[in-house]
Amino acid sequence: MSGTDRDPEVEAEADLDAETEATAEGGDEPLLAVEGLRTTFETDAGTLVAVDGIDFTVSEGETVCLVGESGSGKTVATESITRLVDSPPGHIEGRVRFRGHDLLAMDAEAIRSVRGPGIAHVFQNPQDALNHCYTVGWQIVEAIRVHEDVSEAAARARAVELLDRVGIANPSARFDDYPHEFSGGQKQRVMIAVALAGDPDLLVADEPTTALDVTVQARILELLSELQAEFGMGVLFVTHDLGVVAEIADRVVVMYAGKVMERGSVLDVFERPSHPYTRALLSCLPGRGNEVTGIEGSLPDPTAPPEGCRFAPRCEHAIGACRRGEQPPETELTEGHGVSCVFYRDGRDPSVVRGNGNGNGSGDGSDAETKRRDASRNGSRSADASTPGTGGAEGSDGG
Amino acid sequence: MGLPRYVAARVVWAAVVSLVIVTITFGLMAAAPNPAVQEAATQAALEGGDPEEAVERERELRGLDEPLHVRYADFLRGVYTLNWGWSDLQNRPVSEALSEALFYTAQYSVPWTVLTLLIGPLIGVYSAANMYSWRDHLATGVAFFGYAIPNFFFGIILLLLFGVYLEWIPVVYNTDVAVFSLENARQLAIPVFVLVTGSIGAIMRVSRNESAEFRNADFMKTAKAKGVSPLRAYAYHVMRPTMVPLSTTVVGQLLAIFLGSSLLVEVVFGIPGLGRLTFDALIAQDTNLVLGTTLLFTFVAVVGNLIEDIVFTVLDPRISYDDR
Amino acid sequence: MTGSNTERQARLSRRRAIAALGAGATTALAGCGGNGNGGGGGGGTLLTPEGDQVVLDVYHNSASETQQLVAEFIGQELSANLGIEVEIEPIDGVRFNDEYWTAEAEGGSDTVGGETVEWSEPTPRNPGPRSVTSNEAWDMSLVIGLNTYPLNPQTNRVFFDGANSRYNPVGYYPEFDAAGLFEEAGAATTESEIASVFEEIFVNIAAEQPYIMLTFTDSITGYNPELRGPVEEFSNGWDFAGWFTEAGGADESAGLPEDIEEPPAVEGSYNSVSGSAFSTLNPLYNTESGAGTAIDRALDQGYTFDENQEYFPLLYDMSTDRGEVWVFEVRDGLRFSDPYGSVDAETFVYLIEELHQSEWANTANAIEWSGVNVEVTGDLEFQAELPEPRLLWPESFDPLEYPIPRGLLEPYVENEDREGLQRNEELLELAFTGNLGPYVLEEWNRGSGTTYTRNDEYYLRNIEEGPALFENAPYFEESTIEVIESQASRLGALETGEADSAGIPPERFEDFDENPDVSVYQVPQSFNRILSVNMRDNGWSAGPGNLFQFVEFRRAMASAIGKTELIEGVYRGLAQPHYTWQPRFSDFYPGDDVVETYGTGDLYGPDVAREFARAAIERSEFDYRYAEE
Amino acid sequence: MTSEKPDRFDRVDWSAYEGSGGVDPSVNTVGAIGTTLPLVALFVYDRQFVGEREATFGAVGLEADWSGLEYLFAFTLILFVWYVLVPLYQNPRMTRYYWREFTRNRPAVVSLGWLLVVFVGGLLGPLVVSAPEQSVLAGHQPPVYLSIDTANVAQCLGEVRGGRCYGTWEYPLGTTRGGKGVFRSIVYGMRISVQIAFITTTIVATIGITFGTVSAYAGGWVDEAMMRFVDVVLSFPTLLMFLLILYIYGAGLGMFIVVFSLFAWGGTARYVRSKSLSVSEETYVSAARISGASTTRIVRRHVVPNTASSIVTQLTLLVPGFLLAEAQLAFLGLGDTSLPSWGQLIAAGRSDLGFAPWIVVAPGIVLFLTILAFNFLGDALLDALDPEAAAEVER
Repeated sequence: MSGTDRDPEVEAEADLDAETEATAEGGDEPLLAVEGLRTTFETDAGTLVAVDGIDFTVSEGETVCLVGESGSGKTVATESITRLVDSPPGHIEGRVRFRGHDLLAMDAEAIRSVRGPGIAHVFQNPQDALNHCYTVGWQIVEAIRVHEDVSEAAARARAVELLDRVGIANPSARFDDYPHEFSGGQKQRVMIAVALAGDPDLLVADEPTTALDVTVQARILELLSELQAEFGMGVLFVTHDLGVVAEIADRVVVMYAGKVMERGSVLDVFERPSHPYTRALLSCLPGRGNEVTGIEGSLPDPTAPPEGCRFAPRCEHAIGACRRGEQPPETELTEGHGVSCVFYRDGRDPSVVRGNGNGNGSGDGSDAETKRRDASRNGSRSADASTPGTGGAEGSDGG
Repeated sequence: MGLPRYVAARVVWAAVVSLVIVTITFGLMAAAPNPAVQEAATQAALEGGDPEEAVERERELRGLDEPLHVRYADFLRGVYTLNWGWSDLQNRPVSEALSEALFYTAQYSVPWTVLTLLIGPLIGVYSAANMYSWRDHLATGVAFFGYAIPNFFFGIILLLLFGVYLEWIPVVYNTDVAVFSLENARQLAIPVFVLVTGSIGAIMRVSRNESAEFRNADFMKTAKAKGVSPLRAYAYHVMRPTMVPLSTTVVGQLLAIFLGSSLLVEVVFGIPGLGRLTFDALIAQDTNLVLGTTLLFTFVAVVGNLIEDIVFTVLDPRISYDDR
Repeated sequence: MTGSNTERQARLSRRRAIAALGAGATTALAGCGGNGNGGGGGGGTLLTPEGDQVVLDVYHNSASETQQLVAEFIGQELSANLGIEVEIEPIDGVRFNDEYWTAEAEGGSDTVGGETVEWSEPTPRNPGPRSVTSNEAWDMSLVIGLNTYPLNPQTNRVFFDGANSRYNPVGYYPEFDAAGLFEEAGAATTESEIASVFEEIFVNIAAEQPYIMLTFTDSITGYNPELRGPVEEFSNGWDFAGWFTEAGGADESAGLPEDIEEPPAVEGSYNSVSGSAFSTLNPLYNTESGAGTAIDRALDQGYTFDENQEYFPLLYDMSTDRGEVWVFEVRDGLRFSDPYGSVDAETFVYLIEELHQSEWANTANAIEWSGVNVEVTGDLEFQAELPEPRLLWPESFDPLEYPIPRGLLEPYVENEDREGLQRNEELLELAFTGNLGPYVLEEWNRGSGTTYTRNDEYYLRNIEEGPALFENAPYFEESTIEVIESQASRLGALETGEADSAGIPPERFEDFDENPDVSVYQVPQSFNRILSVNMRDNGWSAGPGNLFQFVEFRRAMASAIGKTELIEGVYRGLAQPHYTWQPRFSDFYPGDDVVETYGTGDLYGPDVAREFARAAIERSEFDYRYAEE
Repeated sequence: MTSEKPDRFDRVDWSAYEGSGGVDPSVNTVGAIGTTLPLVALFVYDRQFVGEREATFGAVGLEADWSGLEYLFAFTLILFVWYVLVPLYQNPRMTRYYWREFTRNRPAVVSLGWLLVVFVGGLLGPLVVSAPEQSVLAGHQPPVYLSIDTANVAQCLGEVRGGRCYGTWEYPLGTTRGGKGVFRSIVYGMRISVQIAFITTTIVATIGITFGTVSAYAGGWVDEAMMRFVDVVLSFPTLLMFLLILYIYGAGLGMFIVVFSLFAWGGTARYVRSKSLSVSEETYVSAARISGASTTRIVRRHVVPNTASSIVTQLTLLVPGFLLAEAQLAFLGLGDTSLPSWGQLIAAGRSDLGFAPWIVVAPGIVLFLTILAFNFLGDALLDALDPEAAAEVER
């Protein structure tokens, strides 16, 4: 099948091994640490800031969800991690430490050795993410053999095994089928198989279910969490679907217009949503009052972001301080739960943004559990409604 | 429908097209005054004979006294039994004339086609990979230059420069040299170069525009995310899908140049190939040879289109034969 | 038909009258200082009875650049000197022939000089009387390269036989007794008698200008300067076998050395390039001159003419007493390749009787032998009896034959298989030539030419006549003829030394003449360039009454076209003005003193041209006139 | 990258620009018919009342004698003005947008400039520059500042220095063998090229659009048959056919234009068909249909204008092919030698290339630049008008 010259991959793999050792010595550092990540694109209309200095971490085996409206920079952020963003016109700054190594400082070959075995991606549109000219088997085998010097037969066996593992029936027969012969859900399974081919430590799943039928979505999510457990991967999950978040996330990072608005454990965010944006998002969930109208207004122009808080123009609580200077620094409410809003600073009254102080926030753990299931159910439904909107977030990509 | 039936349908259709072309050609030739007859008359008159009689004899000899439908039937029978008759221009069977001409045409056409097919898509994809860089602009410039400069004009200028002034290449095409020899390479270098520059442009542009699309496709991101090197990504993930739309362009482009420019290039460089044979046959109104060359070109075109169709369906796994 | 001496005398005296008129024109021109180039010249435009300017068209071969140039020059001159507007119509030569020169013969009668003439021989090339022609209208056409047969102009008769001519697409009726004179020439029994009759014919043709004579151009050939052998004048390659290269390229005349102390070495290859491909090498059916050259390298013909235009026997020697019975003596020692044996009298007689004189074969030479009675009179001797005496028979090239083995021909003769004969490979590939040619044909590549190797047994080495150089002829190991269509490439090949000889266009003459790598030979030709004017009723599209039908008007045309200017501008001086049907070097050229030189000197210019035109208008019943400005 | 995406040509509902749909013949049609009538009148006058060999405008003292081709050319110019230039003026917003898109491509702007030079030169040049005239003694004069060996010229019009003849300003680009000014010949050749470009384009567009839309709308076996017919047309070896026809009937520029355009519309028809099929799927067409517009009206008002605009590119890329074909035929000696086209000029100079290269090189470069300009223009139009069509058009 593939007649690739494998020698460079062998070397790349050696590098990776060395790094893994180094990481082992590194100690308690998280699997992935993103610090001050800023991704900009040079366009005819000026510099477009897609991601504007965000931080987050993903630990081993943990699931972190990046949440936000379409176009808020989630996808660019994840693609900046392994530098999938084309540069030029894209430009990535900041630090992305993966097992202690700064991915942004690596040379091209080293970063390639991370892609796949280190960090793997699953993209949102399996239709286009698979090359229509090659069989699915070929594409999985390629993912294996790019990094490992294995025989074709062995690679094929492993690919069939992976297909089987991701739930493709009759995998050895379907190995030689072309992507167009698979259904959408099956294609996404194949994509996942491709991602698993390198046995990654971190799986970046970028809205993997948005393009899929509702019933299929649930199964894919199920598969992902099974695999996460089985392979012990960290997962960075991008979605605009809070229902999904509630179902799978350990921790949540809420993004808006390239900035982090709020972060925290899934409980923190769902039970005590602190940023007006988070609250607005949650209120869009069915049964929360705002599902029809959505959030008023639209995302700011990424080439000329507003002063102060990015969300201020759309925020019903915005005051003068919100429209000055930079995005407010994050205020840590509880351990791991941070919010970027002026009302949590300088003695202002956060209850203004939290509504009447009770809201959804004050329930106990069991209550939260209920809510979480609730959200998940509703989420499934709401995802259905959001399907047509897919793809908007990708708009800033091609540059 | 399945591939065999699909191919069979295409072949049948190709035969229909060729029949139409052959019929029209026959009609045109039948309408033309036959110069051999006229010449016989002149000859007879100048030498004191009876021109009328000479015309009669000549017409009879050529079977021109038969009614049109009989001649047409005879002609069709000849065509499809591959009995293409005798060329008066070359005084040998048409098939022999064609095969010899083909021998010379192939000597430059094969390297030209191979080079075009190799270099065109490569530069196109390279150009797309470096889109809007100076390399892309240079490649675009070269493509447009080659496409825009008339082949015959370029040919005579180069022949003058390298043949007459610098004396690097022979001015006279020599049919005696071995096919695989340095001399042959020397005398064919400029014609091949001229043809390649002419044909590469369009192919380059198509592959550039097409691969530009695939370059930004999601599956390229997938490939990148898999850790595939850019070279491999372009070689496999961009080239291959680019081949699909390209395959529909290449044959047409090559055929157009094959039919048009090769004639000019053969005239300029004195290569006794098919193009010149056709031209000479037309000028000399050698009916059999004109029909023979027309048939051959039609055959080449028809087979080319057939190959194009089949390659297209083979290259793009998404196409099923029922769609066409 | 009237055909008497008095008539001829009358014509001649009229000619003298015109000469006087020419002298008068000199005075008229004296103050003019040459002809003006501006439109209108001296005396306005020629108007039709309706008052429009006369507009005529001239057709020329679209493929020839020189023709185009000449046509435009003629347009320029006729406009300036005769007040006629000319439209130039490029047309494919063959098409012109087919559509304009040829028409369905209509037959009928016509009035010539007050007498009714029955159109007895209407043919496609002689389309009918002026009054009943039905084919396309055309005014003038440029014709190049009609052979004028300077050695024996009898052949020209086909053009000048009035109603009975076989080739008279312009509808010309001689006002002198051309038919009678040609007959007289045919019947003449002494060479001086022939000469005087022909001279009379050509004086009259010059006076009547049925075709407007333009030029005889030179053939210019460039050779490898080291080449020895080609003769600068009238070389038809008769001694081609004796050519050789001389390293170092001595400066002396390129002709053959007088005495040879040591025969030159046999070495190298003689490569010539030619512009046109040949379609057959079959000696029986070839009519192309290019192929003739290619055949001649491998197979000699019966005889040739040397550089002094003297008869030189090759395969056979011809002799006669009174021109009626010709005796052919075949040279001893000629033989074909195996298995065909030797060449003898029977070979030629069989060929003539069974092929040339047969109904079925229609060989290229068939017409030459019709009515000739041939007979074997010895092993190596046969004779031919002509229906009427022809003293200049060899000069007409008619009895010129290639020997073809009888054994090869017999099967075709038995089956009367003409097609088979035409396609016979041994004939096409000249595989039977034995010791009969200087070279042996190795390969005929249809697209690119021929290659030959030296014939080690060439019979010419053993003959007694001719230059001493024949002793070891030929002097090249190989020879080739390359067919190259593009002139630029042919010249390039000559310049770079890839070719040893190639034709050169006039405008490059000086260029190559100065080039040390090429020596250039200039050979006057017997092929004329003429402007045909259509004298039939449809040959004057400007209005009623064809002015071309008047001798005066044809003279006006001839006087309006400056020959010196044409030769200088188009041919760069490499041509001779053409006043009658024969070139100056011909034995039958009547001489400058009796031929009117229309278009040069006193007989050139707007005034003289208009004077002739006015004379024509006077004879016309229609009211043509000059607009006086 | 533009975030702003104004209406594209092919998405414009043209009826919106043509008043409220009530007036059926548009301003453009009225204008076109209004200007065509005098032309027809002139044509009739020329045919009926002016002698075969008289100048058309003899009555008003002009020399020009119009042939059928000139009338056709004038007609195509009228169409061009009313259906290309006037709509651009009528829709300034759209025009400005295109212009902005277009000017981003600098080579294309330069190309457009060059084509304008050719166009204006072809239209007005013959009025300003006198026709090249033969003067055999002035043959082979070199261009200004260049020189030629005196051996190669019959007579030197310029200065002679050191055995070399120098060019004069009378013939800025030198002369041909017959003494015609190369510069003037090139100017006159522009007219031929412009005529070829306009007339062929019009014929191809007319047949292609009609055939394509009819095929698309007829559907069924008619559609199938029509498309098979297109297959046949496209399979024709055009050059061969033309050579044949030329040999049998003789061929001038008119025949050339007719034969080549008759074999060139296949691709356009195919493209228009697929385009019309997709346009008729567009919402606004469905809307029009639902609101009761007849099929003819939909085809005329929506489908044709929208497909027409998108084949502009294709036509732009066809023109250089025609110019090239003309030059090729001329080079082979098969063209009409009386035609002052660039190809003829190249053909006329090909045997003099060795010592008088300007006769070939000057028109060769002009031809090259023109073909180049058309390609750059086509490329830019492709980007500006219809990026998706890129692949289709280049087929």
